[in-house]
Amino acid sequence: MDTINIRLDAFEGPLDLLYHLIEKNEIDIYDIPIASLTEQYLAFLDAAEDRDMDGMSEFLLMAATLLEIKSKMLLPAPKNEEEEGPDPREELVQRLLEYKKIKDVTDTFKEREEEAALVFYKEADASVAKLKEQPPQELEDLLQGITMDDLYQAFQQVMARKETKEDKVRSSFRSVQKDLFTVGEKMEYIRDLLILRPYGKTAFHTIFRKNAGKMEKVVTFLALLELIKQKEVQITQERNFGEILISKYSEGGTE
Amino acid sequence: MRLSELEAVVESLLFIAGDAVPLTSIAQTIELDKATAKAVVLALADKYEKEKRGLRIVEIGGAYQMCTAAECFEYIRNMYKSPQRQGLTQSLLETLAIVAYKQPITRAQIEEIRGVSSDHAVAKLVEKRLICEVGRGDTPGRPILFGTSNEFLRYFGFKSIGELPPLEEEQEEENGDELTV
Amino acid sequence: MRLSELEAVVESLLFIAGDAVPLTSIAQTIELDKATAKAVVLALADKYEKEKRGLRIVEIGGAYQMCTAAECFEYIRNMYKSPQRQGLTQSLLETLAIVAYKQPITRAQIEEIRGVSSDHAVAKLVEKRLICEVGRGDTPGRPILFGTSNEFLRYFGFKSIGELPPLEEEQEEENGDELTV
Repeated sequence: MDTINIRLDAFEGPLDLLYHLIEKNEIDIYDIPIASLTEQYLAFLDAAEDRDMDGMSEFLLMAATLLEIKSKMLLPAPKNEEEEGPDPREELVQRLLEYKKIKDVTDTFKEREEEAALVFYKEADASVAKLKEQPPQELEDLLQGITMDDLYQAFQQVMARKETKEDKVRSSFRSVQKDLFTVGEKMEYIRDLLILRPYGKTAFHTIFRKNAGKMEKVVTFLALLELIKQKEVQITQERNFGEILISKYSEGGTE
Repeated sequence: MRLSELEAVVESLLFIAGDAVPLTSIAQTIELDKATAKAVVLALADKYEKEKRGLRIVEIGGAYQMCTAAECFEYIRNMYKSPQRQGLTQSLLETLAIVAYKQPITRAQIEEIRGVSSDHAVAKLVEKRLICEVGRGDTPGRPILFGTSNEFLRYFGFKSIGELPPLEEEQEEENGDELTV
Repeated sequence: MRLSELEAVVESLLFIAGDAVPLTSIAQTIELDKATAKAVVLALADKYEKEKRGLRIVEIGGAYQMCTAAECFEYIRNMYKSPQRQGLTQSLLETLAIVAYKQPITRAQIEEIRGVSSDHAVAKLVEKRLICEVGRGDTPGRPILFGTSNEFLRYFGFKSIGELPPLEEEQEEENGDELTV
């Protein structure tokens, strides 16, 4: 028997080893010659040199199982042939088949693994993390251009409602026409834009949203002026009528 | 390799880099001279612009970087910004108005005027430091009295609370629904 | 927006994300229903393939991610001199396959099928984030149940668990009354 030069750790476990023996000897898995298989299995264990007890125990457990099956097979067959008891090999065969199915499919996994390794995925852009950072909401954003007069109107309305016991739901509040865009909000928009643009530079026209109305454009422009005033951004123009670039302010970066 | 294949390779290189890639690296990788490599990069960049794609290639100091098109910025921002920045809700505005005009005032009194529970609104306004605790009432349980904060004054630009617009007691209340600005 | 504009937006979103983007996020961002959003993503993915571009879009468990085309592999590797990815060992592959087909599954059940202790393999796969805890069993001791992750799908290029290759002889064995499942 040429099992001697095969090391035990070449196998994933006793099932793997058994399966190897079955394949090698071209055994019909549904009719295993248990005596000879057990013999081969034990011979293999004997020959295996690398007996570290940890890994061995599972192989020894299987040896015991095989011997048990073998002894059951030796018992005299029941008198009535038709009432044949379960084949003592049945459970082992099922386990081997189950194991084979898994072992077979690992080849496909291996192929797919190699194929999928040909593809590269990019790390998330650093700007994404920055965008996700949510600065604390500033008071200005919260109040969004609400004036003292709005507050006054709100108060009047509440009091009126209280007196007339008006249904709260029906007295929908319409007095404050909310400004959809605030300078503060637009400043943040521009800051975010600079985060996203490579080298933190962006062309002037990009700060305006595509479908921005006149009011929004004005507010956006005011926000840009405010950022310039606060020395957060600076603008550059390389030549007359050239593109105006907006970038983060840097000391002595430009005129 | 044909031009389209070269473009594909350059595209993948710029994509995976996530940063600017020097022209020399590109040229080396596709085993061509720098001038040809540059032509490939520019052809790809040109295609992006012409086809109005979501990506662009920009050059900075002899290196090339793939980035998103400026037209898409708004959507990218929408995806990553949680839409929590809303203005003052009506309930906050009402509560703030009541505190401003009736201060010092307890939570129970606010609720009585509004006719609805105002715990949340009060807590939110305190959190935003627009109103604050200004003392304790004399009634049983010594309830907290709320008033507007200095923050509030600063925002609305009043020197002191005395400068709030006066309440006109004789307000026609019949058409209370039409108090539009 | 026209389809080409939507495609551009999706392209920029997938580019910037650097991770699989759930279809729901895409749909929300471009303000369209999921079916339409999916059609846009697939149209873009299709375009990449047809035009033999350097990029691809892959589906990973209901999410989409941009990656490089396999044809460009050698060039990228040359540029980054990245070492060949170490494949999984046979014991990891076996354990992973068992989890993939039998999930949710406990460590004990894995060991029963493999016939060997699998502590190490399970720990290693969890560390590689290829499998993860998906719940607890009802049996005494409430053992951890393992399942495969999205990283597993990406690692093998499966769109979803439904794409796993069928186990052989599955039909054939229906006569065997009970398989150890």
